Amino acid sequence: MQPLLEVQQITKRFAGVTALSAVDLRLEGGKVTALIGENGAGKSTLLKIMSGIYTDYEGIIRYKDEEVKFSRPRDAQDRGISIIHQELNLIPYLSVAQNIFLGRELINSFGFLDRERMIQKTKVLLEKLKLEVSPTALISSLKVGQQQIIEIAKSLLVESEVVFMDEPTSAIGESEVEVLFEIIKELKAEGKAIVYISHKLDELFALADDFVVLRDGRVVGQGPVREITRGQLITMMAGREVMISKKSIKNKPVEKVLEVRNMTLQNPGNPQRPLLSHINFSLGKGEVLGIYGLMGAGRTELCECLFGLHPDALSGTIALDGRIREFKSPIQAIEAGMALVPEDRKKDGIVPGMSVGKNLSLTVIDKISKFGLLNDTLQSKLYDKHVASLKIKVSHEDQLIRNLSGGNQQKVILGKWIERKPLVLMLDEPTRGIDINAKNEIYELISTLNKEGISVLVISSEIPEILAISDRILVMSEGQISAEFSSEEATENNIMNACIPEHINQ
Amino acid sequence: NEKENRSSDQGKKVAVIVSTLNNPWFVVLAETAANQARKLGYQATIFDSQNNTALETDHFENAISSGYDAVLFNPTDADGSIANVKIARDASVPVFCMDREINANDVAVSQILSDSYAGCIAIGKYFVEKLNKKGKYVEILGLVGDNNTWSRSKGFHAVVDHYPELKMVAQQNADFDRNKAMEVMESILQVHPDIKGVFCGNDGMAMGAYQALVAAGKDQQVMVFGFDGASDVITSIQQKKILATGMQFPKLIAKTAANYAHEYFEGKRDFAQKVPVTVEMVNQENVNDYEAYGSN
Amino acid sequence: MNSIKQSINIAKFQSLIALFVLCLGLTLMTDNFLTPDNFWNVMRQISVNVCISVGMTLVVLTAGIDLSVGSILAFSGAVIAGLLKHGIGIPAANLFIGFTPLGAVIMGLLLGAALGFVNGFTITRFKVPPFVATLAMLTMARGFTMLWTKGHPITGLGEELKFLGTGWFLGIPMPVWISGLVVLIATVLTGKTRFGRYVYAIGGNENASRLSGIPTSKVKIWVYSLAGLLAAVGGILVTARLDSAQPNAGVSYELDAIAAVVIGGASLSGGRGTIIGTVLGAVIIGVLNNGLILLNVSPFWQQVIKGLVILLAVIIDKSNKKGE
Amino acid sequence: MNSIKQSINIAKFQSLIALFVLCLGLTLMTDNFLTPDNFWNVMRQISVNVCISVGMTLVVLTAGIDLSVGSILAFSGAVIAGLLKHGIGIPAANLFIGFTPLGAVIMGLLLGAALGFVNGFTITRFKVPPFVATLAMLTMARGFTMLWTKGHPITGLGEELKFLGTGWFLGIPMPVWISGLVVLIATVLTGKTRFGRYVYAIGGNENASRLSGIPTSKVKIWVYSLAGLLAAVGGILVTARLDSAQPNAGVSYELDAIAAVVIGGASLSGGRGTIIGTVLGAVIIGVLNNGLILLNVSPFWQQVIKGLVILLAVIIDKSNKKGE
Ligand SMILES: Nc1ncnc2c1ncn2[C@@H]1O[C@H](COP(=O)(O)OP(=O)(O)OP(=O)(O)O)[C@@H](O)[C@H]1O
Ligand SMILES: Nc1ncnc2c1ncn2[C@@H]1O[C@H](COP(=O)(O)OP(=O)(O)OP(=O)(O)O)[C@@H](O)[C@H]1O
Ligand SMILES: [Mg+2]
Ligand SMILES: [Mg+2]
Repeated sequence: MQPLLEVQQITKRFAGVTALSAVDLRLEGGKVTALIGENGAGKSTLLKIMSGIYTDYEGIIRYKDEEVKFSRPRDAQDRGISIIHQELNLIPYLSVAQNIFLGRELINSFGFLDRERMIQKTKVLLEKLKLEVSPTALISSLKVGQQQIIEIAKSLLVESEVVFMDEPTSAIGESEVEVLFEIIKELKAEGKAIVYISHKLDELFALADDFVVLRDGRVVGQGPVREITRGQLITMMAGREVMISKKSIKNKPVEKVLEVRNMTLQNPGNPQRPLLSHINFSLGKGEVLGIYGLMGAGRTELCECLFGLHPDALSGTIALDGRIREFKSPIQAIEAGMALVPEDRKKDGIVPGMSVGKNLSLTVIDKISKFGLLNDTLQSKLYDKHVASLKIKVSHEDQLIRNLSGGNQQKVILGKWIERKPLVLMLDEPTRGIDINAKNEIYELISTLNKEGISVLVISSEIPEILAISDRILVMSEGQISAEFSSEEATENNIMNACIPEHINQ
Repeated sequence: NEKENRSSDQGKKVAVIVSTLNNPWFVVLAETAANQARKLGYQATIFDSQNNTALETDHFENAISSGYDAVLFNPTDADGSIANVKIARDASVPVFCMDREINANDVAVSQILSDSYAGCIAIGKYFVEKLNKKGKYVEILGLVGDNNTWSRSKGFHAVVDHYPELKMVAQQNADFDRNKAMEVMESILQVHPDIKGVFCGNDGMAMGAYQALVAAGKDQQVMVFGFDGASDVITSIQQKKILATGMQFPKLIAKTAANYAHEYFEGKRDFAQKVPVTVEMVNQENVNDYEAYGSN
Repeated sequence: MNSIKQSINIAKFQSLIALFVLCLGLTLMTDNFLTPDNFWNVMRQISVNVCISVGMTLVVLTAGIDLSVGSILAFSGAVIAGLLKHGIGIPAANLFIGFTPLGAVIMGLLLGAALGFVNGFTITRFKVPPFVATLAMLTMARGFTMLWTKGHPITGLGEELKFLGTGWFLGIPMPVWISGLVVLIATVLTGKTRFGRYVYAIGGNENASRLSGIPTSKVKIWVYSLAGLLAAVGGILVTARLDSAQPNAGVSYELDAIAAVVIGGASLSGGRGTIIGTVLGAVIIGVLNNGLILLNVSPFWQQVIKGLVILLAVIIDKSNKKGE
Repeated sequence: MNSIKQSINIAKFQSLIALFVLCLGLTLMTDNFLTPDNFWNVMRQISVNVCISVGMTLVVLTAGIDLSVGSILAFSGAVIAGLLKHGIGIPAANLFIGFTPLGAVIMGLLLGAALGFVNGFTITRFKVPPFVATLAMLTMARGFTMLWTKGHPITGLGEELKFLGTGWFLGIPMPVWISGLVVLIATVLTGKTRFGRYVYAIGGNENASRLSGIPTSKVKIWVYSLAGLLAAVGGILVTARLDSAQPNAGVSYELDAIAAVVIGGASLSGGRGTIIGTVLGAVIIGVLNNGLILLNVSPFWQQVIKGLVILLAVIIDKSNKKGE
């Protein structure tokens, strides 16, 4: 069959790295192609080239039998190539409808914006995506997951023949994922070519027709999905065999490190519906407590409260190591032994313009100081230690962290907390957008920390992940804890059941 | 008319609109005018135009609409300010110009002027005499967009330019600022260590230039001339540091203006269009006859 | 959309309350504040700042800043006056071009837009931060003004031009008509057109805007050109009111304009703010200037009070927005 | 660390080339540029800007800006002069406090730091954008200066203070010692201490910094206080050099300082820049000012040229950084 879009011998270099070398790819109409590979394999780069964002590359792009060279994103869009970016690209102070129609606003006969029609169309789109937000709500008032659905809506607005989806599901819950899959199937039926990037391999098997595996910027394998197994894919991606480690059952801890009683967080915008209400739980020494829930269940707020980020709207008690604590700021929480790896890496995790070495030492400046002055040797030592133990892929200490792939950035963030030896380490979606190899390394790391006696609170939206790493699982729904399971009791089914709000079941 | 009635039964209000308060000379002018008006039994308010003719317009409009009965006015610009005085004239509010002229007749009731141009001619003559008609010299200008800067410069050059052996080796601006004048002078001295005189557009700059000369050990060699009659410079002339300045009499001007306003309220109308207040040159011989900003 | 309207309402609300309190106080404390005369006074006085601030609002909405408006105002005004008075003569070619008032005004507007264009071009093409690019323009345009005028005002520009500054039409002063028209057009432009939407989007997230296919550089160049054009409109008003172009006109006007924008509730980090808010900001500043004089406050205290008011206005605005 | 070194090198490199070209040109075009006398001249003249710019660098590194430095300079200078000359007298209590030069200088420094503290407090506590908070301070501190001096310079401050401005020590002028010391301390502070690291981190990503346990508000308050303190140091130098505190000292010095910071390669969006780069920026500006006077360039053209140089410096800097 004739390919709709074809690239030949694409090579792309960034200062210092070759992100892609001589990549070939053929996309056919009516097929979903899964693009997989480890973090930094070059997946996003490839899509950005095909959609006109990077214009300085070597190689040829052929679209509908015609050689094309896009000079800006708009060119590709106009030709029918749309992309959902890995990062959210929304304007915070514009509304949902304004964002969805951004760059392709509807105009009435006077040349003015046609507000009514845009809102109407937005409503239809949102219904299709089963997202219950008002078209006039500001994007900044939406949660990350909801925003990601808006991104999807944005790309569905235009009639396009090729749709690229760069990890569209990294921030959304299972039910939303199902809606998305329905939509992808529709698009496929309409004869469109779809490229789908995800680190969740299960999704790929459920969805994709073909696969292409990238490793270090090269295509290392491709073919129909039905002819390959999960294990083979993983081996291809990593260049070696990787096993998902299963959580071994261990003894119940006796000592309680963290105890939360009756924690309630008021919603400043809506006092009737608190963001968290009457949260009670405890965390044992050396325990991994998983928290699962649908998007917007309040898991992020829970961590933030424990980290001193909402001191004004919070009630209830937090006892750390047997002492009742009130954290007025992250500093107090950190000094008491808390640590948080935040959900939004780019916004809250890294200082992008700083080197890896400096990012690593940000929480432990005193440890690299001598006589009150920072000491280069100590910092290098710290860097060497973490790069080795966390297997961070980085070329040198002074490399800026923003040039690292997501997984490696995440390891740096982990490293800066591990060095402080916290009592409780909170991980909010620690493996979002991270490849399976790096994921495993992070799982291993969690269990090592565990053995060292650090207690871990981990939020995840992936049930297999929760099952794989947790000793105990809490399920949250609408700001409350709706269930608790030990790792033996927990199954995908009972977890899913617990996280659906009751009034929906009725 | 209505205005007369309203103002006769209560104390009259006098507006003092002054080009800038960023220079002590004008502060003296404004405060003396306001104080004299108060002494005569009127309310007085100072308005600072911040060297901005458009802001001056605002002040005129505000003063008129809030019922001021006379304006003691120190214009920002000889031409630009005409329109502003006309606003007052059209509202039958008398305006008395102080120090600076406006280039229009019969718009202001009277202009009590200190003639910078003539004053600088006098300084120019003295300059020529003291430098013995030859040698290199430097001129330091005030703000280049200010018309006082130019009337002073022109007056000076009207004399000095007739002597071909007097050579102006540098002409730079220092914005009427003492610090800037010092820095400019420091740099000029690098190129022209052999100058014999400096003419500065005001006394603040003269002090700055003098300080640069002291630092370079050239204060004996180079003669400094200023303009204004500010207290620092009068003292410096007494101490034989600075050679001469043009004494304008801000206090005299201000008081005259206030007195005229008083007479106007009393009914007098036949004021002289222009009342020149001579700029007197203060030098080391006659300095003991003067005090800062002239006598009272 | 509603949300934009809402935020307009909130911004309006904020500034309106502040304005109301201010006006009430002044009415009680003085005899002359609430008179038709004084009303038109204030309106006429703010008209220059309104024009400049509207341009500044556009710039600020894109997360930029324009420090050069005061200098552009002066240069445009000087060029209009110069052309009107002296025309352009090229003695070598024995050529002389005279200008009608309309012709001179158009040239001045074009000049303003062109200088703004240079700002926008430097900013987008060479990625120079707006603060720096317009700071350089502030210095350069002032230098050009001095060169053009040789430091002397250009005076006596004829009745036609003067009418624009001092005339009345249907009981409303001309400067108020002009600034009102500017406000009207800008309100429609920002609220009702694609261009306006793009301006907000770029200020909200420039990268995302580019990825959505918005020609960000083009829009920004337009925005700076408009700011330059509006500075030139300010230049016309100032020159026409005085019947004279002053070489040092407009010094530090950029600060008043930024103050108006900020008091009007716009965010200097872009994406948030409205024309109507800015106008209210300018009115507050104007009423304050007027009121301090009516109250006979010493010029030195005036500065202290103005600083405080700017600060308070922004603090109140911030604290009310927290609850959103 | 290395990366700091590297970025110093790059910034240095950039500005050094520019500086070198400038100096070479001036050496060729004038006889007097390359003399020890003129060297100390330039160094002494830039010392005030160096002090202010160092403070500005800290502020800019945190992604802030400080427009109030010129006014703080004037106010501190005036207070030092006033205390020295007149002391504080409270007639009602029949109390009089005299000040030694040291005492007066300390009070001036404290005042500068306190005004800076107010800036920092407004910015962190009320979330007022730095531009607005310091704009308000610019106006207010100028007003206070006028109130304190009543608009008149305070002159004749004695030999001790004068020595700070005009004296020499070991063959180097005192202002150069003082600004050199400021530079040295600031270089160590930014490059070698926890505080400095925090400053860079906050400018690079304030959210991430707070979540890493950095006391962001405290650091920022310190930064603005230091900027105020350094403005007061500038105030001492200006006052001491003139033996007189001028009420209008320091007007628009903030623009020179920002220009130095930006020419020195710092980014106004925070997180990038070095003290040493800023010093080079200040030297470039100083050499340019000096050179234009040595060449007796007309004051009108000087402004145009300065604007162009700022622009070119930043454009070259930008285009070289692209490759990074
Ligand atoms: N702007 C950039 N500058 C320098 N290097 C870059 C840049 N963008 C990407 N890279 C590098 O190019 C390589 C490919 O990155 P890319 O983002 O395409 O990976 P990816 O496969 O999408 O990874 P992930 O799964 O983490 O999204 C990586 O080594 C990355 O560090
Ligand atoms: N600033 C806010 N204003 C109003 N409602 C909010 C705000 N922030 C969060 N919410 C609401 O609070 C609830 C909890 O959100 P939260 O982000 O904690 O969920 P989560 O379980 O962490 O979700 P995710 O898996 O997406 O991280 C949601 O209903 C959300 O819509
Ligand atoms: Mg990617
Ligand atoms: Mg969350």
